[in-house]
Amino acid sequence: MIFFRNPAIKQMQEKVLHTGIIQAVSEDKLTVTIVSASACSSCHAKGACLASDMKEKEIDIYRFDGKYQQGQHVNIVGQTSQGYKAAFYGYVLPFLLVFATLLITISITHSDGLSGLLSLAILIPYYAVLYFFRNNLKRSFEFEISAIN
Amino acid sequence: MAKKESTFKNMTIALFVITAVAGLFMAAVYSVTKEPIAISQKAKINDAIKMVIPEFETISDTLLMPEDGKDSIRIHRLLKGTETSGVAVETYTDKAFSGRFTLMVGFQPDGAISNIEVLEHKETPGLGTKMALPAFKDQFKGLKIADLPGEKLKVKKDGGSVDAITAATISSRAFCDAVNRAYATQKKGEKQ
Amino acid sequence: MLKSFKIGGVHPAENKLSAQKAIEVLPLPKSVFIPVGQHIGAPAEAIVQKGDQVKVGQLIAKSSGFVSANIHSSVSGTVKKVETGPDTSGYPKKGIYIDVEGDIWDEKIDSSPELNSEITLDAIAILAKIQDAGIVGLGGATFPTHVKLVPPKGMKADVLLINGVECEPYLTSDHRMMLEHTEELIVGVQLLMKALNVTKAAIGIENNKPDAISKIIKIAYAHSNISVVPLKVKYPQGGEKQLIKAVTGREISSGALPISVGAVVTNIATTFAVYEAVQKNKPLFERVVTVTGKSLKNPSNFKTRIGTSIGELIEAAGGLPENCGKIINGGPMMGKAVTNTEIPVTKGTSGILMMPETEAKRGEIMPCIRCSRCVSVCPMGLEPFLLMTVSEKQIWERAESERIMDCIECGSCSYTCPANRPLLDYIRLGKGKVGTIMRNRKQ
Amino acid sequence: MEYVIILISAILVNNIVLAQFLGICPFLGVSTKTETAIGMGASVLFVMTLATIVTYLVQMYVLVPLNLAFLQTISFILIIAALVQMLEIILKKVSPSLYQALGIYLPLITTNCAVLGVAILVIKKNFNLAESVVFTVATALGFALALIIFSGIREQLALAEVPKGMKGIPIALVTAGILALAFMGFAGLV
Amino acid sequence: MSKLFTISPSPHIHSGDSVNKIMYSVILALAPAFIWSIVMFGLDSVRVTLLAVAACMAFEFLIQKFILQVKPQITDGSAALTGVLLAFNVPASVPSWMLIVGSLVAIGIAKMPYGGLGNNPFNPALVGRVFMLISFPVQMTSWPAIGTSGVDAVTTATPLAILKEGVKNGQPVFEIFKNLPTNLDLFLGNISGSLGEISVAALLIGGLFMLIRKIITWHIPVSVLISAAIFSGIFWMIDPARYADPIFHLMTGGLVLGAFFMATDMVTSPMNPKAQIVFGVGIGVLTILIRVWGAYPEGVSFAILIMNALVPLLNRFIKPKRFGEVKIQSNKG
Amino acid sequence: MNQLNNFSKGFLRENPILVLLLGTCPTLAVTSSATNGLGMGLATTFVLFMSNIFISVVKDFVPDKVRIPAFVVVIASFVTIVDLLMQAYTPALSNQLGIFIPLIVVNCIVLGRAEAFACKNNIFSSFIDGLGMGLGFTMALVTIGSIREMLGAGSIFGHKFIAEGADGILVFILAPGAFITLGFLIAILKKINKSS
Amino acid sequence: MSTIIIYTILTLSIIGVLSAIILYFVAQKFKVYEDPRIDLVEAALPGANCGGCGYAGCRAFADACVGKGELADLFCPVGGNDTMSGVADILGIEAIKKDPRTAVVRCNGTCEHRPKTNIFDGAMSCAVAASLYSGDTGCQYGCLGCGDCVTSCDFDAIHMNPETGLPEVDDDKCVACGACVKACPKTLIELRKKGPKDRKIFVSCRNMDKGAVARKSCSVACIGCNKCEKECKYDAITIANNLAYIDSDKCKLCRKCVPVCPTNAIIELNFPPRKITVSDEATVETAKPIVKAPDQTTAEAKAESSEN
Ligand SMILES: Cc1cc2nc3c(=O)[nH]c(=O)nc-3n(C[C@H](O)[C@H](O)[C@H](O)COP(=O)(O)O)c2cc1C
Ligand SMILES: Cc1cc2nc3c(=O)[nH]c(=O)nc-3n(C[C@H](O)[C@H](O)[C@H](O)COP(=O)(O)O)c2cc1C
Ligand SMILES: Cc1cc2nc3c(=O)[nH]c(=O)nc-3n(C[C@H](O)[C@H](O)[C@H](O)COP(=O)(O)O)c2cc1C
Ligand SMILES: Cc1cc2nc3c(=O)[nH]c(=O)nc-3n(C[C@H](O)[C@H](O)[C@H](O)CO)c2cc1C
Ligand code: SF4
Ligand code: SF4
Ligand code: SF4
Ligand code: SF4
Ligand code: FES
Repeated sequence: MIFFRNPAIKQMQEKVLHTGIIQAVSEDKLTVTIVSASACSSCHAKGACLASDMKEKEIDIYRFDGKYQQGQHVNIVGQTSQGYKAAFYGYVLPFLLVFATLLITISITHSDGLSGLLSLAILIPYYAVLYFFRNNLKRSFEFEISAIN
Repeated sequence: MAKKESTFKNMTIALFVITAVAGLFMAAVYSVTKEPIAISQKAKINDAIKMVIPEFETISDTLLMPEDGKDSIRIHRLLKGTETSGVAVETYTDKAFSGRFTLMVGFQPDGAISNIEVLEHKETPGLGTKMALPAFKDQFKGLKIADLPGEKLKVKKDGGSVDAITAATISSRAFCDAVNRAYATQKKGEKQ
Repeated sequence: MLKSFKIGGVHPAENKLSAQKAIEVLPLPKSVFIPVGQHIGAPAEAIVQKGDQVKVGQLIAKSSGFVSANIHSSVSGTVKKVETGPDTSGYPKKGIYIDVEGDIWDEKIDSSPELNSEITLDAIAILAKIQDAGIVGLGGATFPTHVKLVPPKGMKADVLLINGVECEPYLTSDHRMMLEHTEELIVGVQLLMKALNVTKAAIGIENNKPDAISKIIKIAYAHSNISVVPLKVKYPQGGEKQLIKAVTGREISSGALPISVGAVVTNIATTFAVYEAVQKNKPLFERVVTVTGKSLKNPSNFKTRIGTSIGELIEAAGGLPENCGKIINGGPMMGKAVTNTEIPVTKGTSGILMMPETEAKRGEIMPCIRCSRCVSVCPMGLEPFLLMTVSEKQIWERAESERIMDCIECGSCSYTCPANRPLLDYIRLGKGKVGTIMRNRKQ
Repeated sequence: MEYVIILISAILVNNIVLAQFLGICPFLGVSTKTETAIGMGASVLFVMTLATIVTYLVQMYVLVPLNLAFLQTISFILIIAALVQMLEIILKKVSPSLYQALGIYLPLITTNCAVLGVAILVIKKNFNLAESVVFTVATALGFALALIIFSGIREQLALAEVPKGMKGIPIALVTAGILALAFMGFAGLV
Repeated sequence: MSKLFTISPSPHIHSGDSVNKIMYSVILALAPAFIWSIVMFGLDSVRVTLLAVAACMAFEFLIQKFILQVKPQITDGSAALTGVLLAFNVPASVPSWMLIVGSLVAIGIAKMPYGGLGNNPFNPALVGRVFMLISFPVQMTSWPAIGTSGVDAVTTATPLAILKEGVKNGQPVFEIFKNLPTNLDLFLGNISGSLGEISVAALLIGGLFMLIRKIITWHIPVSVLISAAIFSGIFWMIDPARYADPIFHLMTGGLVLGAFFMATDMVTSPMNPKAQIVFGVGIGVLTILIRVWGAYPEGVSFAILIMNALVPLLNRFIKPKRFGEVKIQSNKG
Repeated sequence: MNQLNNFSKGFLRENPILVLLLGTCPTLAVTSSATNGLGMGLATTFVLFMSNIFISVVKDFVPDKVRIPAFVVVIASFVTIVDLLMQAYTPALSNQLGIFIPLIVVNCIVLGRAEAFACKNNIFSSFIDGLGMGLGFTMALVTIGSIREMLGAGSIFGHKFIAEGADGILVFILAPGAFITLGFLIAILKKINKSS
Repeated sequence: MSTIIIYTILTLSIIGVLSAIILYFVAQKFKVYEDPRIDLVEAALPGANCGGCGYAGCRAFADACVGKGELADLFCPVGGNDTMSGVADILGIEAIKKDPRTAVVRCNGTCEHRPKTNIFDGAMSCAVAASLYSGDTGCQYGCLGCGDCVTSCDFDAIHMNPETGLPEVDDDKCVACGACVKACPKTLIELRKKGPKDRKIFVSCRNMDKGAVARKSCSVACIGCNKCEKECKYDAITIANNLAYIDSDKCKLCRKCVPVCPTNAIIELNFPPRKITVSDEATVETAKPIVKAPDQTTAEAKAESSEN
């Protein structure tokens, strides 16, 4: 992983922008809805295609300087490194758990059915742990917000 | 008909009905096609057998482990009435240019090769694929491996009699290897 | 191994044609045009009017802001008009026209040739003199020197570097200055050290000027705190960041000023001007200009009054060569091409270079073959080909994240590119745009 | 050793995109930014693995015993679709912030033909569960590899002087073709 | 104002280097190998080389003129160079029409659709070559025996093909080596193979010429050769009966041609030394991997193409050292 | 006129493969010969056609919110039916097309048409639309298949037109040829569509 | 047989209903309601994605059209009124008609009218040239001729005329997206009302120098002499900074101002040739060709006569 230690990378596109609309404003947080689109949404035929799912997601923003109102269009700015972290906790880590469990249980039980179920079941404790640490996670995924013009 | 409202009940019913109807359709088609599919799947093997041993009425199958090789080999003994009309052996080789290829080798009751059919392979188009052409495989017709030195087919390069395909000696050699394996295994089977 | 900066650099043919020509004094012109904006920062405000009589060294335009500098008359005579006149940029620029009548100097100026090595003033007084004399960096950037000598709050200089590198091909004015005014320079260095309150000074000189090096070493011998550092002949050894790296080993980080590593750099000619201003009370109204070019009859170094048109310099050096295709104000790597010979010599004019027609035109532009030569010669470790592309395609965020603002516009990349790509042209454009964007963002 | 062969085969020799032609849409669609390609690779890895395990179990313990193997297509597609959606719900409940972060950085994962294709392929190949999963993982890694390599090339092409007619999808396809040509060099590695 | 001066932004001087000079120098550097190929394969080598050059230049001209409708730029020498290198990568006996197809692929698929010189991510000559190899395997793997030419030339196998075949056949390496040329023959090029790859000596002369003229830097060729040597050396030390020694690997096949002339193609290689070394190591390792384990006896072309594909990522993640990146502790009082 | 337009739009203007770029995977995978292209095209047309009709029949009966799952079930059923029929009666073709038959389920055209057209229009229009789109798809597959087969194998629909024993330019029937052919075809069509 | 059918229906229904319920809940929770009219509007737009409307692309514009519910400040310059009325139909609201516009280049400093004072040899880019210096002629306001406007045009509507060295707009292709206006560092390009039959009258000059200076550098410079302003009955002409400007919304295309200009700086486009009337001698002399660059000899004659 020598690549990723290069400071030049951080210097490069370290920010990601995503546009959204402010849904609700409260004292300590803003709720912004963003539209998350699927991989195919870049395709120009999405009108004809259903795989191009779009979902509305609500993002909570804790770091902001006053003066935002409901309905305003805003940019949500996140660090690239947070993106990798999210992908890691969201996909890579649970994958490794499932994969490891499967290989271990298969070599012990030799039963496909049992080990299959067990490896799926390992996700339950994983998500439980995630749930337990959800406040820690919240701190590591903080986004900034900036108004669009 | 007016558009149904999206109440939970409506939805469940609609889905249930649709899946049921779909299931009904599919099950119907499945029942109709079940026979033909089975037949056509069988036909695939039978066709291959027919290519190598044209005349037979019944088949009796055995699975045998070859002396050298990872997987077992299926041997179809073919009977016409009570008479043996030949043996068709589904053989393979791992010495091919890329991956494994499988052959169906037919032996006449006297041990001569009647014909060979290539079943599956991953050889390079234009090179290894030429082994399926008559120009190459017809040279095996009528050969009795038992008469060959060491009871083995070999390409000319290795001192044998088989003309290799131009620029595809490896495939040719592997082809011989598969046939040799078929012969050895079915001989072993006869003894049992 | 000679000291040098480490990344990149090129070595164009040196062509120092006038290196052996002693500095001559250019005859007084008939009239001069002295622009009021000869420095980085706000132009000065003219304080004379049509018809006013002025003397040599008299203040004629006053500094108009924090980053600005005084302008003094370089001749004596009558102010003809205060109007726009020719400029290197082609756009008319405001300035003061003066018809020359005699050569009457302001009384305060000590015009005797004797060396005055006695330093009597304290730092504040020295700075004041420098400011009054309208001294700006003569190494090219024309940044007002008194501003540079006062470090921002919280920073402190600990070493003074004198830039005697003169790495531009053709130019020899600093070289001659070092040979002919060595003693004065050393006094100038001491003055600057005092003004900055530093105890160390180093004079960096490229190794292709051995005579200057040995002469300065001889004289600086008496001063243990002034060292002379011969440097490898490599362009842009004279770039501020490169010089600091070569002499002190310190590397200025992206976007920072030299003072962030405790260094202040001034040019040889600036140092000499400081000497004259402080010890002789002489404002900056003349400078040494190299007039050179391969087909020029008589490449020379002239002591020239500011405001003289470059045409007169060229005449004095033997006239405009037949085959001249391009006239450059400055050196061939960083100088500006000029459209005509009417433009005046300003404080920043270190040389006038005439290129023959055969060399005036650039080669045919080819597609970038990604040979990476521009990358390997860039002294800032940038990727010029990429910077050019993103500037051309106007992807300013990418230009910023690829550090376009770090480019020192040395031109090494364009010089080397085998495909003749106008790398620096576009990078400069990009720098302008990105700079504006960054400034807007700050507000 | 078997597993190593499956791995090499599915990543290099029979790369899912370049040799098997599955998942071309996301391959062409999400490959314009390297970071997104990396993230997308990770999500496909997880989703494919889960989908394979679930469909494998359904096939072996429901469809086959009931003699309903012909319902493979319809049940797999429904199961996979539901699975992906369920993951979202769970994640949203369990860790809203993580869920939000994924929403910002990554496109949604959808049931593309690669996920369904792999689920069907492992059944076709008569793999046992361990082999199926190893195969799926390798396939997903192959997908990620192709996607990431490709995103790099396309980032570069975005700055190149591609002729108007070839811009976009055509040049991407030609590039994929040459990449497939290069990957043919791995033939016989297994 | 009689005289009009030229105005341009600085700098006003130029090193004098040009794309044409670079390209023609590389062609010149290939001359020793070309002469050697004439010695070995006779006029066939002239036919193949001239035809490939002519075809590449013609296709480039036609595409630029009629399809892209831009000013044709064929005199820059890059198409000619692609032609020469394509020719150097095929057997001398290859039929002319196949060579024309190969040239069309090199120029019409691998180069011009990307916008021509400087924009193509893959090495055009190698795309052409690999395309031909896969499309016409018979003709592309029958090498005329030394000294024969014409239609009924006797074909032989290259040392690598003999090795591969022997290993597949289960023979131990030292057994196979009895049929192989000596190291001296390999070095001089007294073997069969593709047109330009046979003589290591001739290629080294050209490579040195390019290094001295600073057309290429040492990073890529050296890292390719050293990594290939080390990687094959590891195999050889594990089991000398199954794997050939590193010297053999270095001197056979297209490794030297690839390392000096094809991997160094600036358009398709990384832009800074660190990345170039990673690139070179990748090529060396992949080459040996394909030679030892893959189906193909030779893997240089594939290895280079695969690494070409990684170049944008290398460029992106491995940046040159920037001035001011490492913070030297500052003396802020 | 309108129906004619419904029918013909799938051929060039809104060709699902060459213009809308839908269903790229089967397009690349099954077009190594014209015959395979035709087979796949017809199978897809059948599914498209049947599901379009079926959906336009049931559209009013299905509540909006379960529309998509319901459509998926319908489409998957028709796919299964086609699959079974092909296995039974054209086993060789079914073998050639392999898993791409079940994958018709995820082909965007089918669901896309259901969602964008059939669930809004009457039976007859849906019938025409399904047929047109399907035939456009088939046409494109056959075109690509023919080009690849002609270049790669020197034959068309299995009829060899070069000397027996001679080969074409093999790459074209292999994976790289699929990508390259489609790439150039799309570029050409873009040009034609633009200039007309 | 019947067991198969029963199992099929059972299994399928269970799987189907279960997954469908999951899908349903998710859909209900997350699904974005996208107004289907957005798609329709997008389809009605030209799809040029040029940004001429001020939005990021056609889709964004469609979004805005549907979102705002009125079309007051929304206009697609490419599609023009036809497209906008189409959009209005879809949304069931009133379209707002705008006068179509096209771009004009307000400089007539051809090689003949404006002698070169130096040769530019930098990167072929007006932006680069403009940031370097004033230009290769005496006029610091005039066209640099490197064609940034040409490259900026997505519609192939603006081209360099190799003879004059000036860009020319093809009225039929120009959609008034404004890209060239933004691209020109000298702000020479203006979007002007298209006028009946594309007829336009405008001052083709941006020189703000005093008359004499302007005249020296360019023979067709506007010298700010006020003659046209006096001539115009509709108050369409204003003079500021030594430069006349004709407001295209006020101009009635009467062509009266054209002949009075002593330097031929006012250009008329796409008018039929003037009838030669004896009464108006000036007109005879300045009978202007329909093409933009006025006849060389005429211009020179004019210039001479006014100098005397
Ligand atoms: C692209 C390519 C594909 C090849 N495919 C095969 C093949 O399918 N079968 C085979 O025996 N040899 C194949 N070979 C050739 C072998 O590597 C080896 O050169 C050949 O078997 C040498 O045997 P010969 O003595 O028949 O020329 C191929 C070679 C290349 C370059
Ligand atoms: C590429 C480059 C080359 C330079 N070369 C020289 C040089 O040779 N001599 C010099 O005195 N200044 C040179 N400078 C200017 C110095 O960086 C620096 O501005 C100057 O020495 C500061 O002194 P001043 O303020 O007295 O001019 C160069 C600048 C750059 C960007
Ligand atoms: C780790 C990671 C880093 C990313 N970095 C960037 C980035 O620097 N800039 C960016 O535009 N997108 C970046 N993305 C991708 C965007 O988040 C992704 O393209 C977005 O969700 C899709 O929105 P779009 O439709 O606007 O492209 C990154 C994704 C990941 C997983
Ligand atoms: C050192 C060097 C090596 C080159 N090697 C190749 C090559 O292997 N194949 C090729 O087609 N062109 C080669 N070229 C020529 C040129 O860079 C190539 O045609 C471009 O890739 C076309 O854009 C080479 C050029 C240089 C300077
Ligand atoms: S001009 Fe800028 S980019 Fe070019 S070499 Fe110099 S510092 Fe680097
Ligand atoms: S030196 Fe020129 S050709 Fe080489 S990489 Fe830089 S810009 Fe490209
Ligand atoms: S009109 Fe403006 S952009 Fe166009 S060529 Fe002239 S100066 Fe350049
Ligand atoms: S004076 Fe007017 S017409 Fe002449 S060049 Fe300048 S702007 Fe153009
Ligand atoms: S058809 Fe779209 S991913 Fe396969």
